[in-house]
Amino acid sequence: MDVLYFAWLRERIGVNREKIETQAATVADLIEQLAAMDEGHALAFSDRVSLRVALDQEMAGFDAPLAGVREVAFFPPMTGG
Amino acid sequence: MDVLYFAWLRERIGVNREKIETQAATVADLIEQLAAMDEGHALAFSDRVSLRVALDQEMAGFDAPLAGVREVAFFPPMTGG
Amino acid sequence: MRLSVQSAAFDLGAESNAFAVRAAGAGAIVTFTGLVRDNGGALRGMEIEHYPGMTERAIAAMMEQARTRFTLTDALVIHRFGTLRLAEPIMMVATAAPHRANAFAAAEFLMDYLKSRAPFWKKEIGLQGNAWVSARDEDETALGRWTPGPRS
Amino acid sequence: MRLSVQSAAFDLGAESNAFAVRAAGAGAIVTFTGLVRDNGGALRGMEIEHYPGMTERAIAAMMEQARTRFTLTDALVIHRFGTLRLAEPIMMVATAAPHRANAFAAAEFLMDYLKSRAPFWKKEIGLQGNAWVSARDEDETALGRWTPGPRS
Repeated sequence: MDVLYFAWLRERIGVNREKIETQAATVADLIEQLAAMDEGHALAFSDRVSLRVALDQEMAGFDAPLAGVREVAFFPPMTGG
Repeated sequence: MDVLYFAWLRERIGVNREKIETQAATVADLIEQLAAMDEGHALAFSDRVSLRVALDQEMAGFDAPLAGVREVAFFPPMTGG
Repeated sequence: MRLSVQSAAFDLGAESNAFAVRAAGAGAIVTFTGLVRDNGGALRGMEIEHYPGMTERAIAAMMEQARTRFTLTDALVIHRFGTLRLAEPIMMVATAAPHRANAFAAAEFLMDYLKSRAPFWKKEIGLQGNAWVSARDEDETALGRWTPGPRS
Repeated sequence: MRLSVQSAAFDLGAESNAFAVRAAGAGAIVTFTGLVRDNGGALRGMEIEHYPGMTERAIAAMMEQARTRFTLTDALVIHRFGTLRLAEPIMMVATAAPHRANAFAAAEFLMDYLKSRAPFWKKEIGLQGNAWVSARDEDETALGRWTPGPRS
Protein backbone atom coordinates (compact mmCIF):
# COMPACT_ATOMS: atom_id res chain seq x y z
CA MET A 1 0.00 0.00 0.00
CA ASP A 2 1.28 3.50 -0.88
CA VAL A 3 1.31 5.84 2.10
CA LEU A 4 1.78 9.57 1.43
CA TYR A 5 2.67 12.34 3.87
CA PHE A 6 2.26 16.09 3.48
CA ALA A 7 3.37 19.26 5.30
CA TRP A 8 4.71 18.69 8.81
CA LEU A 9 3.88 15.00 8.74
CA ARG A 10 6.20 14.68 5.75
CA GLU A 11 8.90 16.69 7.51
CA ARG A 12 8.73 14.64 10.72
CA ILE A 13 8.78 11.31 8.88
CA GLY A 14 11.45 12.42 6.42
CA VAL A 15 9.87 11.01 3.25
CA ASN A 16 6.83 12.03 1.25
CA ARG A 17 5.83 8.50 0.30
CA GLU A 18 6.56 4.91 1.34
CA LYS A 19 5.36 1.37 0.54
CA ILE A 20 3.86 -0.26 3.63
CA GLU A 21 3.00 -3.95 4.09
CA THR A 22 -0.01 -4.07 6.34
CA GLN A 23 -2.86 -6.23 7.61
CA ALA A 24 -4.56 -3.18 9.15
CA ALA A 25 -8.35 -3.35 8.74
CA THR A 26 -9.01 0.35 9.33
CA VAL A 27 -7.23 3.69 9.16
CA ALA A 28 -6.94 3.68 12.95
CA ASP A 29 -5.16 0.29 12.84
CA LEU A 30 -2.76 1.60 10.19
CA ILE A 31 -1.98 4.68 12.30
CA GLU A 32 -1.06 2.40 15.23
CA GLN A 33 1.26 0.36 13.01
CA LEU A 34 2.94 3.46 11.48
CA ALA A 35 3.33 5.28 14.82
CA ALA A 36 5.23 2.25 16.18
CA MET A 37 7.79 2.25 13.33
CA ASP A 38 10.30 4.79 14.66
CA GLU A 39 10.68 8.13 16.43
CA GLY A 40 9.86 10.21 13.34
CA HIS A 41 6.65 8.31 12.70
CA ALA A 42 5.74 8.44 16.39
CA LEU A 43 6.19 12.21 16.41
CA ALA A 44 4.24 12.67 13.15
CA PHE A 45 1.27 10.73 14.53
CA SER A 46 1.39 12.16 18.07
CA ASP A 47 -1.19 14.89 17.35
CA ARG A 48 -4.27 13.01 16.17
CA VAL A 49 -6.56 16.03 16.56
CA SER A 50 -4.67 17.71 13.72
CA LEU A 51 -4.48 14.55 11.63
CA ARG A 52 -6.50 14.13 8.44
CA VAL A 53 -6.60 11.16 6.07
CA ALA A 54 -7.55 10.57 2.45
CA LEU A 55 -8.14 7.11 0.93
CA ASP A 56 -7.52 7.01 -2.81
CA GLN A 57 -7.75 10.82 -2.80
CA GLU A 58 -11.07 11.05 -0.97
CA MET A 59 -11.34 12.30 2.62
CA ALA A 60 -12.14 9.56 5.15
CA GLY A 61 -12.56 8.98 8.88
CA PHE A 62 -10.22 6.96 11.11
CA ASP A 63 -12.77 4.16 11.25
CA ALA A 64 -12.83 3.76 7.46
CA PRO A 65 -11.93 0.24 6.22
CA LEU A 66 -8.78 -0.17 4.11
CA ALA A 67 -10.02 -3.08 1.98
CA GLY A 68 -9.31 -2.34 -1.69
CA VAL A 69 -7.53 0.94 -0.95
CA ARG A 70 -4.30 1.54 -2.90
CA GLU A 71 -3.23 5.01 -1.69
CA VAL A 72 -3.48 6.41 1.85
CA ALA A 73 -2.46 10.02 2.55
CA PHE A 74 -1.91 11.64 5.94
CA PHE A 75 -1.75 15.40 6.42
CA PRO A 76 -2.69 18.27 8.75
CA PRO A 77 -5.83 20.40 8.17
CA MET A 78 -5.69 22.07 4.76
CA THR A 79 -4.75 25.71 4.41
CA GLY A 80 -5.56 26.59 0.82
CA GLY A 81 -7.05 29.74 -0.65
CA MET B 1 -34.52 78.05 -7.91
CA ASP B 2 -32.99 75.47 -10.28
CA VAL B 3 -35.21 72.43 -10.73
CA LEU B 4 -33.69 69.37 -12.40
CA TYR B 5 -35.43 66.32 -13.85
CA PHE B 6 -34.01 62.90 -14.65
CA ALA B 7 -35.10 59.76 -16.49
CA TRP B 8 -38.82 59.52 -17.25
CA LEU B 9 -39.58 62.73 -15.32
CA ARG B 10 -37.26 64.54 -17.72
CA GLU B 11 -38.89 62.88 -20.72
CA ARG B 12 -42.44 63.72 -19.60
CA ILE B 13 -41.58 67.35 -18.83
CA GLY B 14 -39.46 67.78 -21.92
CA VAL B 15 -36.53 69.62 -20.31
CA ASN B 16 -33.80 68.49 -17.96
CA ARG B 17 -33.64 71.75 -16.03
CA GLU B 18 -35.71 74.91 -15.49
CA LYS B 19 -35.64 78.05 -13.35
CA ILE B 20 -38.71 78.23 -11.10
CA GLU B 21 -39.92 81.22 -9.09
CA THR B 22 -41.53 79.85 -5.99
CA GLN B 23 -42.77 80.70 -2.51
CA ALA B 24 -43.13 76.99 -1.70
CA ALA B 25 -42.12 76.27 1.89
CA THR B 26 -41.55 72.53 1.43
CA VAL B 27 -40.85 69.98 -1.31
CA ALA B 28 -44.52 68.95 -1.18
CA ASP B 29 -45.61 72.54 -1.83
CA LEU B 30 -43.22 72.78 -4.78
CA ILE B 31 -44.54 69.53 -6.24
CA GLU B 32 -48.10 70.97 -6.15
CA GLN B 33 -46.94 74.12 -7.92
CA LEU B 34 -45.00 72.19 -10.61
CA ALA B 35 -47.74 69.61 -11.19
CA ALA B 36 -50.18 72.48 -11.93
CA MET B 37 -47.96 74.03 -14.65
CA ASP B 38 -49.03 71.95 -17.67
CA GLU B 39 -49.90 68.47 -18.87
CA GLY B 40 -46.29 67.28 -19.05
CA HIS B 41 -45.57 68.35 -15.49
CA ALA B 42 -48.87 66.88 -14.31
CA LEU B 43 -48.00 63.54 -15.89
CA ALA B 44 -44.44 63.60 -14.51
CA PHE B 45 -45.69 64.16 -10.97
CA SER B 46 -48.68 61.81 -11.16
CA ASP B 47 -46.80 58.84 -9.64
CA ARG B 48 -45.62 60.10 -6.26
CA VAL B 49 -44.76 56.62 -4.98
CA SER B 50 -41.98 56.45 -7.57
CA LEU B 51 -40.87 60.04 -6.97
CA ARG B 52 -37.59 60.86 -5.26
CA VAL B 53 -36.11 64.27 -4.49
CA ALA B 54 -32.66 65.68 -3.76
CA LEU B 55 -32.03 69.14 -2.29
CA ASP B 56 -28.64 70.53 -3.22
CA GLN B 57 -27.59 66.98 -4.19
CA GLU B 58 -28.66 65.33 -0.92
CA MET B 59 -31.67 63.01 -0.71
CA ALA B 60 -34.63 64.55 1.15
CA GLY B 61 -38.24 63.82 2.08
CA PHE B 62 -41.32 65.60 0.72
CA ASP B 63 -41.70 67.43 4.04
CA ALA B 64 -38.21 68.96 3.83
CA PRO B 65 -38.13 72.80 3.93
CA LEU B 66 -36.79 74.64 0.87
CA ALA B 67 -35.33 77.62 2.72
CA GLY B 68 -31.78 78.22 1.46
CA VAL B 69 -31.97 75.50 -1.17
CA ARG B 70 -30.58 76.40 -4.60
CA GLU B 71 -31.02 73.16 -6.56
CA VAL B 72 -33.93 70.72 -6.39
CA ALA B 73 -33.84 67.49 -8.40
CA PHE B 74 -36.73 65.11 -9.07
CA PHE B 75 -36.23 61.58 -10.36
CA PRO B 76 -37.50 57.98 -10.10
CA PRO B 77 -35.82 55.39 -7.86
CA MET B 78 -32.19 54.94 -8.85
CA THR B 79 -31.07 51.94 -10.90
CA GLY B 80 -27.28 52.04 -10.77
CA GLY B 81 -24.78 49.25 -10.45
CA MET C 1 -9.24 55.11 -3.18
CA ARG C 2 -10.20 55.85 -6.78
CA LEU C 3 -13.60 56.86 -8.14
CA SER C 4 -14.39 57.48 -11.78
CA VAL C 5 -17.77 58.30 -13.33
CA GLN C 6 -17.12 58.20 -17.05
CA SER C 7 -18.68 57.61 -20.45
CA ALA C 8 -15.62 55.84 -21.85
CA ALA C 9 -15.29 52.08 -21.73
CA PHE C 10 -12.74 50.72 -19.26
CA ASP C 11 -10.45 47.71 -19.26
CA LEU C 12 -11.41 45.34 -16.44
CA GLY C 13 -8.04 43.58 -16.58
CA ALA C 14 -5.92 46.72 -16.58
CA GLU C 15 -7.97 48.21 -13.74
CA SER C 16 -7.71 44.96 -11.73
CA ASN C 17 -3.95 44.81 -12.15
CA ALA C 18 -3.45 48.45 -11.25
CA PHE C 19 -5.64 47.98 -8.18
CA ALA C 20 -3.70 44.87 -7.11
CA VAL C 21 -0.41 46.79 -7.35
CA ARG C 22 -1.76 49.59 -5.15
CA ALA C 23 -3.25 47.04 -2.73
CA ALA C 24 0.06 45.21 -2.33
CA GLY C 25 -0.17 45.19 1.48
CA ALA C 26 -3.58 43.47 1.46
CA GLY C 27 -4.21 39.73 1.47
CA ALA C 28 -7.58 39.75 -0.26
CA ILE C 29 -8.97 41.54 -3.30
CA VAL C 30 -12.57 41.24 -4.48
CA THR C 31 -13.87 42.71 -7.72
CA PHE C 32 -17.38 42.96 -9.05
CA THR C 33 -18.11 43.77 -12.69
CA GLY C 34 -21.55 44.43 -14.10
CA LEU C 35 -22.07 43.77 -17.82
CA VAL C 36 -24.88 44.71 -20.18
CA ARG C 37 -26.76 41.44 -20.21
CA ASP C 38 -28.88 40.30 -23.10
CA ASN C 39 -32.31 39.42 -21.74
CA GLY C 40 -33.10 36.59 -24.12
CA GLY C 41 -32.00 38.31 -27.31
CA ALA C 42 -34.29 41.36 -27.16
CA LEU C 43 -31.68 43.92 -26.09
CA ARG C 44 -29.41 46.04 -28.28
CA GLY C 45 -27.76 48.08 -25.54
CA MET C 46 -28.33 50.47 -22.69
CA GLU C 47 -28.50 54.20 -22.02
CA ILE C 48 -27.39 55.32 -18.58
CA GLU C 49 -28.34 58.75 -17.32
CA HIS C 50 -26.76 60.24 -14.22
CA TYR C 51 -26.79 63.35 -12.06
CA PRO C 52 -23.34 64.93 -12.48
CA GLY C 53 -21.97 66.16 -9.19
CA MET C 54 -24.40 64.30 -6.96
CA THR C 55 -23.26 60.96 -8.41
CA GLU C 56 -19.64 61.56 -7.42
CA ARG C 57 -20.62 62.90 -3.99
CA ALA C 58 -22.90 59.97 -3.24
CA ILE C 59 -20.38 57.34 -4.33
CA ALA C 60 -17.48 59.00 -2.51
CA ALA C 61 -19.56 58.94 0.68
CA MET C 62 -20.38 55.23 0.18
CA MET C 63 -16.71 54.43 -0.38
CA GLU C 64 -15.63 56.27 2.74
CA GLN C 65 -18.30 54.41 4.73
CA ALA C 66 -17.12 51.08 3.31
CA ARG C 67 -13.48 51.90 4.04
CA THR C 68 -14.03 52.57 7.73
CA ARG C 69 -16.71 49.94 8.32
CA PHE C 70 -14.71 47.08 6.74
CA THR C 71 -11.20 48.48 7.42
CA LEU C 72 -10.33 48.36 3.74
CA THR C 73 -6.81 49.15 2.64
CA ASP C 74 -8.17 50.38 -0.72
CA ALA C 75 -11.32 50.61 -2.83
CA LEU C 76 -12.18 51.42 -6.44
CA VAL C 77 -15.45 52.34 -8.14
CA ILE C 78 -15.79 52.93 -11.89
CA HIS C 79 -19.28 53.59 -13.26
CA ARG C 80 -20.12 54.50 -16.82
CA PHE C 81 -22.91 56.63 -18.23
CA GLY C 82 -24.12 57.23 -21.79
CA THR C 83 -24.61 54.60 -24.47
CA LEU C 84 -23.40 51.06 -23.81
CA ARG C 85 -23.50 48.08 -26.13
CA LEU C 86 -24.38 44.51 -25.32
CA ALA C 87 -21.80 42.67 -23.15
CA GLU C 88 -19.87 45.86 -22.38
CA PRO C 89 -18.87 46.45 -18.75
CA ILE C 90 -21.21 48.94 -17.06
CA MET C 91 -19.28 49.35 -13.85
CA MET C 92 -16.80 47.75 -11.52
CA VAL C 93 -16.04 47.77 -7.82
CA ALA C 94 -12.82 46.55 -6.21
CA THR C 95 -12.03 46.19 -2.52
CA ALA C 96 -8.82 45.26 -0.71
CA ALA C 97 -8.59 44.08 2.90
CA PRO C 98 -6.30 41.95 5.05
CA HIS C 99 -8.77 39.02 5.02
CA ARG C 100 -11.41 37.80 2.60
CA ALA C 101 -14.54 38.24 4.74
CA ASN C 102 -14.20 42.03 4.84
CA ALA C 103 -13.22 42.32 1.19
CA PHE C 104 -16.35 40.37 0.17
CA ALA C 105 -18.66 42.22 2.58
CA ALA C 106 -17.39 45.63 1.45
CA ALA C 107 -17.86 44.78 -2.24
CA GLU C 108 -21.43 43.63 -1.59
CA PHE C 109 -22.10 46.71 0.55
CA LEU C 110 -20.89 49.01 -2.23
CA MET C 111 -22.94 47.16 -4.84
CA ASP C 112 -26.11 47.30 -2.74
CA TYR C 113 -25.65 51.05 -2.27
CA LEU C 114 -24.74 51.71 -5.89
CA LYS C 115 -27.88 49.88 -7.05
CA SER C 116 -30.29 52.00 -5.01
CA ARG C 117 -28.47 55.11 -3.77
CA ALA C 118 -26.25 56.31 -6.60
CA PRO C 119 -28.12 58.62 -9.00
CA PHE C 120 -28.02 56.54 -12.18
CA TRP C 121 -31.02 55.57 -14.30
CA LYS C 122 -30.80 52.77 -16.84
CA LYS C 123 -32.81 52.57 -20.02
CA GLU C 124 -32.82 49.39 -22.04
CA ILE C 125 -32.49 49.91 -25.79
CA GLY C 126 -34.44 47.01 -27.27
CA LEU C 127 -35.23 45.71 -30.70
CA GLN C 128 -38.90 46.37 -29.90
CA GLY C 129 -38.34 49.79 -28.31
CA ASN C 130 -36.83 51.34 -25.20
CA ALA C 131 -37.81 51.09 -21.54
CA TRP C 132 -36.58 52.52 -18.28
CA VAL C 133 -35.35 49.80 -15.93
CA SER C 134 -37.54 49.58 -12.82
CA ALA C 135 -35.97 49.56 -9.40
CA ARG C 136 -36.26 46.05 -7.97
CA ASP C 137 -37.80 45.52 -4.55
CA GLU C 138 -35.05 43.06 -3.65
CA ASP C 139 -32.43 45.78 -4.25
CA GLU C 140 -34.13 47.96 -1.67
CA THR C 141 -34.44 44.96 0.65
CA ALA C 142 -30.74 44.14 0.21
CA LEU C 143 -29.85 47.52 1.71
CA GLY C 144 -31.60 46.54 4.93
CA ARG C 145 -28.89 44.10 5.92
CA TRP C 146 -26.35 46.92 6.35
CA THR C 147 -28.40 49.07 8.71
CA PRO C 148 -27.81 48.64 12.43
CA GLY C 149 -30.63 47.24 14.50
CA PRO C 150 -32.40 43.91 14.99
CA ARG C 151 -31.95 41.42 12.14
CA SER C 152 -34.12 38.46 11.33
CA MET D 1 -15.25 26.24 -16.46
CA ARG D 2 -11.48 26.42 -16.14
CA LEU D 3 -9.30 25.01 -13.36
CA SER D 4 -5.55 25.34 -13.14
CA VAL D 5 -3.23 24.17 -10.36
CA GLN D 6 0.14 25.57 -11.32
CA SER D 7 3.48 26.75 -9.98
CA ALA D 8 3.78 29.61 -12.49
CA ALA D 9 2.61 33.10 -11.63
CA PHE D 10 -0.57 34.25 -13.37
CA ASP D 11 -1.77 37.62 -14.62
CA LEU D 12 -4.91 38.66 -12.72
CA GLY D 13 -5.85 41.21 -15.37
CA ALA D 14 -5.40 38.91 -18.34
CA GLU D 15 -7.33 36.13 -16.59
CA SER D 16 -10.13 38.54 -15.63
CA ASN D 17 -10.48 39.81 -19.18
CA ALA D 18 -10.45 36.33 -20.69
CA PHE D 19 -13.08 35.25 -18.17
CA ALA D 20 -15.27 38.28 -18.95
CA VAL D 21 -15.15 37.47 -22.67
CA ARG D 22 -16.22 33.86 -22.04
CA ALA D 23 -18.93 35.06 -19.62
CA ALA D 24 -20.40 37.49 -22.15
CA GLY D 25 -23.98 36.30 -21.52
CA ALA D 26 -23.77 36.96 -17.78
CA GLY D 27 -24.68 40.19 -16.04
CA ALA D 28 -22.41 39.82 -13.01
CA ILE D 29 -18.79 38.75 -12.54
CA VAL D 30 -17.10 38.44 -9.16
CA THR D 31 -13.40 37.74 -8.71
CA PHE D 32 -11.42 36.99 -5.59
CA THR D 33 -7.63 37.17 -5.52
CA GLY D 34 -5.49 36.08 -2.60
CA LEU D 35 -2.05 37.69 -2.25
CA VAL D 36 0.97 36.81 -0.12
CA ARG D 37 0.47 39.32 2.67
CA ASP D 38 3.29 40.69 4.74
CA ASN D 39 2.42 40.14 8.39
CA GLY D 40 4.03 43.27 9.78
CA GLY D 41 7.32 42.99 7.90
CA ALA D 42 8.42 39.56 9.14
CA LEU D 43 7.62 37.58 5.98
CA ARG D 44 9.82 36.92 2.95
CA GLY D 45 7.46 34.65 1.06
CA MET D 46 5.51 31.43 1.13
CA GLU D 47 5.88 27.76 0.21
CA ILE D 48 2.73 25.98 -0.85
CA GLU D 49 2.62 22.20 -0.88
CA HIS D 50 -0.21 20.30 -2.53
CA TYR D 51 -1.42 16.76 -3.24
CA PRO D 52 -1.24 16.39 -7.02
CA GLY D 53 -4.28 14.62 -8.38
CA MET D 54 -6.43 14.98 -5.31
CA THR D 55 -6.17 18.78 -5.50
CA GLU D 56 -7.61 18.90 -9.02
CA ARG D 57 -10.32 16.35 -8.17
CA ALA D 58 -11.39 18.19 -5.03
CA ILE D 59 -11.52 21.60 -6.72
CA ALA D 60 -13.35 20.29 -9.79
CA ALA D 61 -16.00 18.81 -7.48
CA MET D 62 -16.35 22.15 -5.63
CA MET D 63 -16.73 24.02 -8.91
CA GLU D 64 -19.38 21.64 -10.17
CA GLN D 65 -21.25 22.04 -6.88
CA ALA D 66 -21.03 25.84 -7.11
CA ARG D 67 -22.16 25.82 -10.73
CA THR D 68 -25.38 23.93 -10.06
CA ARG D 69 -26.14 25.44 -6.65
CA PHE D 70 -25.76 29.05 -7.83
CA THR D 71 -26.70 28.51 -11.52
CA LEU D 72 -23.40 29.97 -12.67
CA THR D 73 -22.81 30.55 -16.35
CA ASP D 74 -19.06 30.09 -15.77
CA ALA D 75 -16.41 29.69 -13.07
CA LEU D 76 -12.62 29.82 -12.86
CA VAL D 77 -10.16 28.65 -10.21
CA ILE D 78 -6.40 29.16 -10.44
CA HIS D 79 -4.28 28.06 -7.49
CA ARG D 80 -0.51 28.11 -7.30
CA PHE D 81 1.91 25.83 -5.46
CA GLY D 82 5.65 26.08 -4.86
CA THR D 83 7.60 29.17 -3.83
CA LEU D 84 5.81 32.52 -3.82
CA ARG D 85 7.22 35.92 -3.06
CA LEU D 86 5.67 38.73 -1.06
CA ALA D 87 2.67 40.42 -2.71
CA GLU D 88 2.43 37.77 -5.44
CA PRO D 89 -1.04 36.40 -6.21
CA ILE D 90 -1.56 32.97 -4.61
CA MET D 91 -4.85 32.11 -6.26
CA MET D 92 -7.94 33.52 -7.84
CA VAL D 93 -11.57 32.58 -8.22
CA ALA D 94 -14.00 34.05 -10.72
CA THR D 95 -17.75 33.45 -11.01
CA ALA D 96 -20.29 34.60 -13.58
CA ALA D 97 -24.05 34.62 -13.09
CA PRO D 98 -27.09 36.52 -14.39
CA HIS D 99 -27.38 38.53 -11.15
CA ARG D 100 -24.94 39.70 -8.51
CA ALA D 101 -26.26 37.82 -5.46
CA ASN D 102 -25.41 34.42 -6.94
CA ALA D 103 -22.05 35.53 -8.31
CA PHE D 104 -21.04 36.79 -4.86
CA ALA D 105 -22.40 33.76 -3.00
CA ALA D 106 -20.65 31.33 -5.36
CA ALA D 107 -17.29 33.11 -5.01
CA GLU D 108 -17.56 33.00 -1.21
CA PHE D 109 -18.65 29.36 -1.32
CA LEU D 110 -15.64 28.43 -3.47
CA MET D 111 -13.27 30.38 -1.20
CA ASP D 112 -14.63 28.76 1.96
CA TYR D 113 -14.18 25.32 0.41
CA LEU D 114 -10.73 26.06 -1.01
CA LYS D 115 -9.55 27.26 2.41
CA SER D 116 -10.46 24.06 4.24
CA ARG D 117 -11.17 21.31 1.70
CA ALA D 118 -8.56 21.69 -1.05
CA PRO D 119 -5.33 19.81 -0.21
CA PHE D 120 -2.89 22.72 0.00
CA TRP D 121 -0.59 23.48 2.92
CA LYS D 122 1.03 26.87 3.34
CA LYS D 123 4.36 27.49 4.98
CA GLU D 124 5.43 31.03 5.77
CA ILE D 125 9.05 31.80 4.94
CA GLY D 126 10.04 34.37 7.54
CA LEU D 127 13.10 36.42 8.33
CA GLN D 128 13.20 34.56 11.68
CA GLY D 129 12.49 31.12 10.24
CA ASN D 130 9.70 29.15 8.66
CA ALA D 131 6.34 28.00 10.03
CA TRP D 132 3.39 26.01 8.73
CA VAL D 133 0.24 28.11 8.66
CA SER D 134 -2.36 26.77 11.10
CA ALA D 135 -5.91 26.16 9.97
CA ARG D 136 -8.12 28.85 11.47
CA ASP D 137 -11.22 27.87 13.42
CA GLU D 138 -13.22 30.57 11.64
CA ASP D 139 -12.41 28.96 8.28
CA GLU D 140 -13.97 25.72 9.46
CA THR D 141 -16.90 27.68 10.91
CA ALA D 142 -17.38 29.53 7.62
CA LEU D 143 -18.08 26.21 5.88
CA GLY D 144 -21.06 25.66 8.16
CA ARG D 145 -23.14 28.31 6.44
CA TRP D 146 -23.28 26.25 3.23
CA THR D 147 -24.55 23.02 4.75
CA PRO D 148 -28.29 22.43 4.73
CA GLY D 149 -30.11 22.34 8.04
CA PRO D 150 -31.12 24.79 10.77
CA ARG D 151 -29.19 28.06 10.81
CA SER D 152 -28.80 30.47 13.67
